[in-house]
Amino acid sequence: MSATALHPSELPEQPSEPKNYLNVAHTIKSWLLTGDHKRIAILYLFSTGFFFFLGGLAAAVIRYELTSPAGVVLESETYNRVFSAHGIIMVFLFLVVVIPATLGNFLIPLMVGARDLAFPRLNLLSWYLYMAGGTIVLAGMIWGGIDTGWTFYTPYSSMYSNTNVSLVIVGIFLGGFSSITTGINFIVTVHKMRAPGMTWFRLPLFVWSMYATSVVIILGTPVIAITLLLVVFERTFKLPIFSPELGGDPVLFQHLFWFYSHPAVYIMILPAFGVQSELIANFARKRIFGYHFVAFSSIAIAGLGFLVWGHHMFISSQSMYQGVVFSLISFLVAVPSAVKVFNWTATLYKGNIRLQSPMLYALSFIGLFTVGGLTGLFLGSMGTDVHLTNTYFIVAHFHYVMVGGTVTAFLGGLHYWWPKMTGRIYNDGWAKINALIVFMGFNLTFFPQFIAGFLGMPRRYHYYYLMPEVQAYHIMSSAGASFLALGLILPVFYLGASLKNGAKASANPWGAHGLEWETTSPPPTFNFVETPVVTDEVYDFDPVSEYEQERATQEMVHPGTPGLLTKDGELKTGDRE
Amino acid sequence: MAAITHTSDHSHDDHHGPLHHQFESIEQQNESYIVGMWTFLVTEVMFFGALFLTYTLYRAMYQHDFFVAHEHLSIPMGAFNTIVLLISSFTMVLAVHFAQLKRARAVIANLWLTIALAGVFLVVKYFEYTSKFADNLYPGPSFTANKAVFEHNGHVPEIDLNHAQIFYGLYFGMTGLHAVHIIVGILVLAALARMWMKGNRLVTEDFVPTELVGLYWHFVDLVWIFLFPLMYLMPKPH
Amino acid sequence: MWSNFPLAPPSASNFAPEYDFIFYTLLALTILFTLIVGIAVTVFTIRYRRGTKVDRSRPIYEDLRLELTWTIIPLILGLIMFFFGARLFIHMKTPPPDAQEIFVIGKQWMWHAQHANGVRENNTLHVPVGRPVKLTMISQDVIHAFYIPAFRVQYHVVPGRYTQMWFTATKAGVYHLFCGMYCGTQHSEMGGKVVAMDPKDWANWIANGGNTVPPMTMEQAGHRLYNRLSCNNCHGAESNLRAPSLYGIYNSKRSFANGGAAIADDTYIRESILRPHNRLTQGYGPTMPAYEGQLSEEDVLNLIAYIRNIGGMANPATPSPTNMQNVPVQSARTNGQNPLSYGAMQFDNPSSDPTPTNRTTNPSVGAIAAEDRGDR
Amino acid sequence: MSADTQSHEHHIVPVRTYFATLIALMVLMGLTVGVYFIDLPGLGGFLTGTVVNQTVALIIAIIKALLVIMIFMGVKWSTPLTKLWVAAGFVTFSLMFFILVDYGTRREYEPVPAWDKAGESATPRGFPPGSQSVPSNNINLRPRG
Repeated sequence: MSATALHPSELPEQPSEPKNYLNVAHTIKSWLLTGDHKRIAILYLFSTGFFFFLGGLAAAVIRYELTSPAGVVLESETYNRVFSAHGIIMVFLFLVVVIPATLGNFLIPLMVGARDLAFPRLNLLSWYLYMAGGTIVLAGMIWGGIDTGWTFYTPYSSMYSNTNVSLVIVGIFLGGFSSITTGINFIVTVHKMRAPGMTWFRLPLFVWSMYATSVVIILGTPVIAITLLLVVFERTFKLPIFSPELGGDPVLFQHLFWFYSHPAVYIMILPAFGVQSELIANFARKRIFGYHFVAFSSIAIAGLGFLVWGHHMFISSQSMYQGVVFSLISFLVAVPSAVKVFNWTATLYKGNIRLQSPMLYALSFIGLFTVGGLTGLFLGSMGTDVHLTNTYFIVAHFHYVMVGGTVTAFLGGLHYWWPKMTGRIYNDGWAKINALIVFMGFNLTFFPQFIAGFLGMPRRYHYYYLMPEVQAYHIMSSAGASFLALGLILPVFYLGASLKNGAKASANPWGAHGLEWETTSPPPTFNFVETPVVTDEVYDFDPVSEYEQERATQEMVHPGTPGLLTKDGELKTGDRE
Repeated sequence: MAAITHTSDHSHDDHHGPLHHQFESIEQQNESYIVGMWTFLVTEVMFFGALFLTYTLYRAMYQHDFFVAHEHLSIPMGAFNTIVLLISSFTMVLAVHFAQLKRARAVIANLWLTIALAGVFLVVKYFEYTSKFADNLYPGPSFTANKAVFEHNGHVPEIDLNHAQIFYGLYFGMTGLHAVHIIVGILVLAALARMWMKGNRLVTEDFVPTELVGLYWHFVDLVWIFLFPLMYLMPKPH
Repeated sequence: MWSNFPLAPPSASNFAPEYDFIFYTLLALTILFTLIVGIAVTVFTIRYRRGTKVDRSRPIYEDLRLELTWTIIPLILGLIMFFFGARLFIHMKTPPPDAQEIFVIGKQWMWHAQHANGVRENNTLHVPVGRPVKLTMISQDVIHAFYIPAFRVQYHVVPGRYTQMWFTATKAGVYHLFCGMYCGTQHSEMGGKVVAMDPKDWANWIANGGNTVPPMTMEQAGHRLYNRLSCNNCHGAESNLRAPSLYGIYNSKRSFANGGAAIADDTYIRESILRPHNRLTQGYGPTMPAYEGQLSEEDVLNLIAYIRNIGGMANPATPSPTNMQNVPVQSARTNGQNPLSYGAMQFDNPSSDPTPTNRTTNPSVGAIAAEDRGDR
Repeated sequence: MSADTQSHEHHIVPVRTYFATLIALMVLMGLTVGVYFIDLPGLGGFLTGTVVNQTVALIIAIIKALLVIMIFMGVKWSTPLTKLWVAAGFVTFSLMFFILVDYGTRREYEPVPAWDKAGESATPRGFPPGSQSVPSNNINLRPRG
């Protein structure tokens, strides 16, 4: 049980529950027609959770199928549909959406001190677009299926696949507009809705990273939308844009696709960086080290991210000269990510670290993202990429970044803001065990894939009887996947249980810093009773005096223990900057 | 620091007043709308951008075929449409101008003028499209069967019909997408004009909603400014 | 048990040493940085966890020198690695002018290679050791990728445009060949092996039209198949209880168990191989297995060519004529055991039979299933 | 109020300015059409007459676009933020044209000259045995002719 849960509320218990965004109305209509960013975030939480479950189901089937070199239950046609479903659902309906739409939607107005996002109805429209898109994608997968993988490479997707590519693409197209509307909303909110005193450099880093994400979303998403639409045209009207038989160029598709999809990688990971910065600062009880560097590295990543798409195409027959340029810029874009990792690590130094469950997720994020990011260098270096691309190495790499990064950060963020979102405290013991399960299960699942990839096991292979020597790694991976699945299902139960049995959360159960903790848990419909005025700096913690206070409390309980002494033997407080 | 207190006394579903509950002041709201509109237009730039890029690439690859194919387009019609759109932009900007001066009748007149010009544009486009469809110049299996339509000054030029098909695919794709934007614009303009005629406070009290529609309309004009020379006025390869 | 956990692919081309050098350098850097971060995180977390009595005074919040250090050091290391990686890649993209050229066609779902003198092979590639080989590749349908892990080379095979790649094999052996780019239903079966041969063997091989010995006549091929399928176990020189002798059967009159009779022409022999129970020879039971679906038409033609002359062979009783002795019996196809194993795979003598095997509906481990879908 | 709000006093532009802009746009459009009917001379190298012609037409289009953006859309009198967004949009738009560098710098192994249909002509059978080179490309940014 966490220490904070021991003193559940700083405020005296209200005789009747105050009005908050959850209990203000209970009808289904009040949810489906809401303009409240917090309710929309909850709607998104359920819908992305649903799609994550479906994508995870597909992953389970894949892992089961790969335990034997010659497959277990599926035919190749089905297997290809399953892995495509996994990729498409996870990328377009989960990873791109999850943190911006749930945590971002919920927190950005709270963090900048606004009553709502700038355009609440647009926000609701975005959820409906997402649901419509998701439904169409699922419909396409049920009627006809799709077997192109999430990359839709032409001419396979445009001329050869006999599956229902067009319908799925229409769904993704709608989902893209959902992202765009969310992005516009965030940008305007961050620019124009900040509370008095909330300067740019008092913004929490989560807001910075969401801003960078939104910029990438609005600049990148239209390109993929129109590109996929061209694929549909090619399928429907045989318009030869990408098919070489009639003069088109299949590599053009890859250029346009990765022009969006590489920045999309940053759409997936930048929000995770934001969550991570919040968790590290608030649980180390210390201002994030190099706040400005971390903030600007988000912007740098967003900008440079548009210049490296060609590193997905080193061996695709693009010009070698262009490849060299892309490789160089790829190494440059690695630096801001490294800066972030070092800054998080340095933040821990001389902190007053509370090892509660969100912090465990944050710490495992650092480890997993470091591995994921560094293995990216193998793929950004042109020579080594030749052998590793299209193999399980790349699968392991992006799962380390996407699952080890984004999903871990999402789980950490969900645990951290859960009391704010629901007003309830969950069982921290279970959550800590779960963080451990996720970390172990994840590594067991994906680390063996690095080795399988280096051995030359190509990705998207249903049968691998041509190289049975990698079977041991596949079996390890499948075993790890079952652990990981457990770690992803458990939170549903203990978080769900907290809704019924959990202690009521105070406004600031973690003792954290930030505007979202200044209002009640859960917040009222318009977030703040009065528009807050920001007068202090961001992450304004003082680990020394905090330690001192805790020490004093302890001394009252256990008198006689020595007080706070520094190395020099003197007492130092408030000694910062 | 003096706290600017603002008790949230707006009722939740009060969408009729000009100021929405999430904003502090009408200035903040207006600025938000304008930033939002520009952000949306940036999205639109990238949306058309991918098509312009595709066009540029194939144009560079198949210069000759594109040139021959483009000769089948009618320059007078394209030029006329350009003039129509430029004038509609002018009437739109006048509408915004009079909205700033709160001269409702002038605003309404200019909005309807803009709609009428957009209608003229679409009618001309309709005739252009039907003539191309009559010649089977839409992408599809029937396209490559009719080399004769490219007859020019009495002889059929040498042309790779597959490449001409790419040209017409892009022509219909880009002008079609543009026409969709025109149609959406007409609907928005009509709604705006109606609100002005009814004296809806949402638009009459402040010119910003009119300006937002204006920004959108100018963007549509902007796309056509590039489409016209690229599609209709291709220089002869020499 | 550690043989079940191989850690690195074999290194068998001129690129492999340089590649491995860069790879392991990057690996060392990865481990180094992971350790730095990991140890720092662990130490700080333990040391500064809540309630420990340590010096927390003078915390630092910004330090430009520190920030620049960990910006510039990774940047420099990155640029060095970029240089080596780009140099290797450019090397891989610049074939030497004297390279032996081989054409490769990818199609759903097989590789087709054609050597300069017209020798063709499917899902295999024979290359000489120690001599640069340049592959000029094109796809007939979708994008594929020609991937040889042991050589550390891979390149997309694109429709409508030639791509090229080159390498020099440095070690004789049999290595994996894969399609790296997802290309449709049987993507995972679009692979085979690369055989790196001693240059002399290779010259021999290519001169003999893709065989280690001069090519066989149809009759010889049929004889080999006859032995391999163990037809001679029953159909011997003399008719026996199990089966009639096939010696001199061609064009003879046969009477059947169901009362009919016919001349044993090509059609009848074909039917008797594929569906033997249709017209059983009088006096024999339905013991022979049906070969329908097991043999290609070419196999059947070869068998017929052999059976036509089966009486006239020099030594019919011992069906192992001298000119066949150094032809190793290719058994991979019939018993389902593929000799491919990890790394040092045993040298697999190429089959004289250029036709790929038929894909069985449920491929078992080791059965190379490839299908010529030329009718696409 | 947001922290970086600048007072957004809207400049009321006289109709005169708008009308002058319209006239300028019309003149420029006439100029574009006029240039179309003149074959401008080449400047040597890859700057053939075609490229010059097209460049002139595009420059005119860009001037027209700037007029619309600056005056009709009022960017000239708007906040720095709006200006930044306009710039960002067009910068990213031009980034995308970096794709063309690929096609401009590919020199070898370009589309097979006889490629018509997937199938027969895709096989390199048409090449003389042992041929070491493949006819070079005709896809690049150099205009034909």
